[in-house]
Amino acid sequence: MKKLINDPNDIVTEMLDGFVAAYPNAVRRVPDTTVIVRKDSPVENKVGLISGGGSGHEPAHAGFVGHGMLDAAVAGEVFTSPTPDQVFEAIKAVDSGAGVLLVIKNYTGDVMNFEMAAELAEAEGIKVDHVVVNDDVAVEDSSFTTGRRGVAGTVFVHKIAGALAAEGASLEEVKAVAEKVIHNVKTMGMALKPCIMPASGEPGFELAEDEMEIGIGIHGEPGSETKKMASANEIVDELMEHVLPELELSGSDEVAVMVNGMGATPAMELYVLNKRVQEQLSEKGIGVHETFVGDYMTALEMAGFSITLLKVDDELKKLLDAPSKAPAFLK
Amino acid sequence: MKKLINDPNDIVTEMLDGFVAAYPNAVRRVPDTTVIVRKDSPVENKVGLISGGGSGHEPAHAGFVGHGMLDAAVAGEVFTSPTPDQVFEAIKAVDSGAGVLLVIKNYTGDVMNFEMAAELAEAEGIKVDHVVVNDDVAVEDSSFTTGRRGVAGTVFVHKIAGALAAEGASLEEVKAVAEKVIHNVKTMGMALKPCIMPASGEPGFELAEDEMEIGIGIHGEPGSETKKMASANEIVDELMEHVLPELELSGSDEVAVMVNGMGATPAMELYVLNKRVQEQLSEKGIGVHETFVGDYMTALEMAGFSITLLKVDDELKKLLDAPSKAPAFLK
Amino acid sequence: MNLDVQTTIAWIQKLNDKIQSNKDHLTSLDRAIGDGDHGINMARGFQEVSKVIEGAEFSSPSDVLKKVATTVMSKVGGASGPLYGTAFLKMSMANKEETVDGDGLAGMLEEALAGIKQRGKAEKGEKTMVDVWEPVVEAMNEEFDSGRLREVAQSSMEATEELKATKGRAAYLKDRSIGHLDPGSVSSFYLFEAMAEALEESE
Amino acid sequence: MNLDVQTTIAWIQKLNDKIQSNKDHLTSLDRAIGDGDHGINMARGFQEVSKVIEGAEFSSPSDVLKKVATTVMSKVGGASGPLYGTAFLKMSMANKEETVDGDGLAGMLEEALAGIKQRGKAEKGEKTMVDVWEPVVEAMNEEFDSGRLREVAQSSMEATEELKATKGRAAYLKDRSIGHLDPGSVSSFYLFEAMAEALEESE
Ligand SMILES: Nc1ncnc2c1ncn2[C@@H]1O[C@H](COP(=O)(O)OP(=O)(O)O)[C@@H](O)[C@H]1O
Ligand SMILES: Nc1ncnc2c1ncn2[C@@H]1O[C@H](COP(=O)(O)OP(=O)(O)O)[C@@H](O)[C@H]1O
Ligand SMILES: [Mg+2]
Ligand SMILES: [Mg+2]
Ligand SMILES: [Mg+2]
Ligand SMILES: [Mg+2]
Repeated sequence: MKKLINDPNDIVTEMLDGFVAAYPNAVRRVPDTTVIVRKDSPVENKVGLISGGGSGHEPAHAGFVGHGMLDAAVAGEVFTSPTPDQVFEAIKAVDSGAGVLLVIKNYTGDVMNFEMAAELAEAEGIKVDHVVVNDDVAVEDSSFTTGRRGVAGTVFVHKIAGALAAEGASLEEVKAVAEKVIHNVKTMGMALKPCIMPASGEPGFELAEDEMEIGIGIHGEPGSETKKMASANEIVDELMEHVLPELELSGSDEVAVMVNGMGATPAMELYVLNKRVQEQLSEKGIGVHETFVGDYMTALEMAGFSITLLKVDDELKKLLDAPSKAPAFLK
Repeated sequence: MKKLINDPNDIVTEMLDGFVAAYPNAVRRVPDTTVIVRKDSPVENKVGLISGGGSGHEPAHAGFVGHGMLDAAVAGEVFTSPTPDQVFEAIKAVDSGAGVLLVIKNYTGDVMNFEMAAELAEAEGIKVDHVVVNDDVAVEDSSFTTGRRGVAGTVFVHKIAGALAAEGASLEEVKAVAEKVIHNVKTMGMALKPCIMPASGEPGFELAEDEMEIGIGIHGEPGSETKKMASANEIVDELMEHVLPELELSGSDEVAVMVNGMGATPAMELYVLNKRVQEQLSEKGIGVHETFVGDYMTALEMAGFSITLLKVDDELKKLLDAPSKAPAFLK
Repeated sequence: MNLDVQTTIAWIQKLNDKIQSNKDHLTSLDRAIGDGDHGINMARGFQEVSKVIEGAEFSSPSDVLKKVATTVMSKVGGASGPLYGTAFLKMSMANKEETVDGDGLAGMLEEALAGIKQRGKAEKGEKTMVDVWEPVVEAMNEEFDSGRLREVAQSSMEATEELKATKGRAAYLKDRSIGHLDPGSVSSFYLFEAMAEALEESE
Repeated sequence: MNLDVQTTIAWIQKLNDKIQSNKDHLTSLDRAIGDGDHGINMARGFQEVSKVIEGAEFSSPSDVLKKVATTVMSKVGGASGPLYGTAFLKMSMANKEETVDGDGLAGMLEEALAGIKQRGKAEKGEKTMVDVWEPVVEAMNEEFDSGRLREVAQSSMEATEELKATKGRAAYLKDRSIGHLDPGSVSSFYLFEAMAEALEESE
């Protein structure tokens, strides 16, 4: 395992300190927690927006803290959802009385820990609600199972709910728009190379030099299928084949696109992939409102990418276009 | 070689098309060239600012094209400087009569090709000047040799010269401020893992699992030294030991910091590294005006990073803070 | 077969020992069908649990278990943190006596199982720790016996290998989850094995 | 030992053949002390050169060499593109006769070397193609002879192995550049070897 780290046990706390040290005028760390908040938290009369999850997804989630996006990000250990007490600290730090919305990615651990934090907060009289993001179409959508994972599409939830909260909307309104995004956002990803858990030094799966993993999540876990390596265009086509039908797009529809790198994918490759994504959309007559190419929701140093499509209407477009001061999503 | 590409021979042109497809309202490709320009080029009464070099450094250089930064970026083949005819096309596309400044990184090939382009342009009556960036302190600074390489510090040259050009300054003034940045910017980098040239499928150097390469450039070439792997803090300390003395900083000085990923370095590691960089600066009483953490000047999928320090005064701070619409350097 | 404060502490320390020495095993089980952190999570959390209860004063098993619960909840994280946290909290609430007898123990485990199922919304057969807890509770409700506790825990843990996951991270793998032990079921087996050992040694 | 249009074309086609079949060799030489693209650059450029001159009508060697120069300049890139481009351009400008004799050839090479040195600002001993061009020019100025051309080109190319680079990318390696052939010197050797072969075959 070759990583630019010190003791693997200190990686989360050092990462958080290094993040705050990079943007000391914009964010601060709540003392003795793994919580990053806007420096000016709590913001008067504004619904507080909180996200978080295990670490290893940088710039998620701390990179999305800032005016127009999140009020707080809670970091767990690497790929391990944060504990209720940490989430509770975040809730207390951002609550200004207007209520708090938790953006949870749909993993059993995240859902349980965030829900328990909400229970703690409610017991103290703080108004808390939550939404659960489940954009990963690699996973079967069934009410009998855990359901779909929350992956890169979560970034659009942060952006759009954050923009509405910045306008002074109520908790109910912010929750409603977050759910609208969740309903309209779909993602699928793949990996060329696994990532290595710092604490164990082991990769999440093994791939031969001519293999790739399709339908991966963002925690280094194996995907839904191991396949023979293919060209960039073939891979994009395969992912799009899964993502597109889920949105039931017709000719006049518009989407926002995210071509998200998994941590070790060079920008050059992301642009090559984006070329094909855009070709596919334009062939189908689907309009593109805006495209985001880069690392937004990663899995340590995994090589691979995901494609996210968000079907947008006038409301979502306006909120997506609104200003943001989050370091990893400047607008 | 596992890469998300199609035919290695098409990688540059597909990357450029994919880039333009991501930002179609901001940039365009000059037809039949490898030149990306601002969509509104040439900008009336503004000095044109051009950079470029081999491909494989994405988001450099096209990502820095936009209001407040570059007018054009010229892409060569992977790690191969672009030819004079391409640079000449860029000059013609951005010249509005106010003159054009070429930002060249100090490599024999880049210097020769850009100079030849300048000769072609001058023959057509276009006012062209150039600056040569040489911020890499890993290389000995001697007038008897090729001199120091231009690496990540070039991004600050783009930003600051671009901001002054946006204010309507003259070619002489823009050149002067670019040279001021060059005089005050120093960088050093290292690699954990080499990158693989798409055309040959071969890595630029081999490293054992417990080795690292210190003093690397941005073309996958071997560094100045192969060493035993060390901790993030030790590595930062070693690079800072080379960079700091070059700037002759004293207690009241301020710097801008760039912790630049080489393409496959996860943001988590960059933040961990930044923590130590900032500790070192604060121990020495050096003020930090602003910090940039991310992939700015990469070497394909090389794992590693560089530290850049720019000594700033009031003029440089103001220009660094000025707005930029370049997709990879939004301000 | 009674649980007092000292036996409770012995149980939890034995559990911690098993977790620490099987940390890599639990992690590699989780790597096969999850995200490869179960051993790391449990080891981090129970390390802290062990430190916190060592030398502290407790008035009842309930008292110990409450401390275990809050520590697990704030140190383990992931899915297993809230689940084990809830299980210990429910046990601590189920019986506040100074010495808990066999019937009391069965009642505590039953409450813990109910808490796990409520929190995780999993039923038996979904390849989660419920597949160990439910058979254990059923057997102990008939008659609490440490030998049988160990036996049932082990056989039901082993039986998770053939199940297909529909809850937890392993569910994403669908059929690929078959043929691997469920990591949370293995750590639950350690919990019951440690309990059996502590009870037997206290006799 | 005269150069006419047909011999010039043969020279360039032979050079292209050598570059194509030694593409990987040149690239791996450049990988050791540069950035691993010299063979790729030269192969891409001369592939195009070969296509462009094939079947085209030329009135003089100068005419052919001018076409080679502009194609190399716009297709090779890197450091070698402008250097070889300049070399061919200077040769084309040095002598416009329909048939160039030995003295004329020596004069052409001398002009080319001057162009390379002016463009690249390297002197002999800095581990660049100048270390092949300069001895070749010196020898051919005494007397132009294809056998000697090949010999001097080869021995001076081989001698670059022991040099320490102070120009070009290899300079960044300092002492680590010693012990490797200079890639541009090897491609220059192919250029002279191809020239010698073409001249010999035309006799
Ligand atoms: N919904 C659930 N109900 C009961 N147990 C569950 C549930 N989801 C997961 N588990 C248990 O948790 C274990 C995984 O724990 P761990 O790896 O620590 O957390 P995570 O899955 O968040 O990485 C699984 O092996 C399983 O036994
Ligand atoms: N300043 C110079 N003068 C003469 N030749 C040079 C100079 N710099 C580099 N070269 C030659 O160019 C060769 C490298 O060419 P190439 O690899 O194609 O370009 P780059 O170095 O830009 O990647 C070197 O081996 C050397 O012979
Ligand atoms: Mg986990
Ligand atoms: Mg090159
Ligand atoms: Mg796990
Ligand atoms: Mg080269």
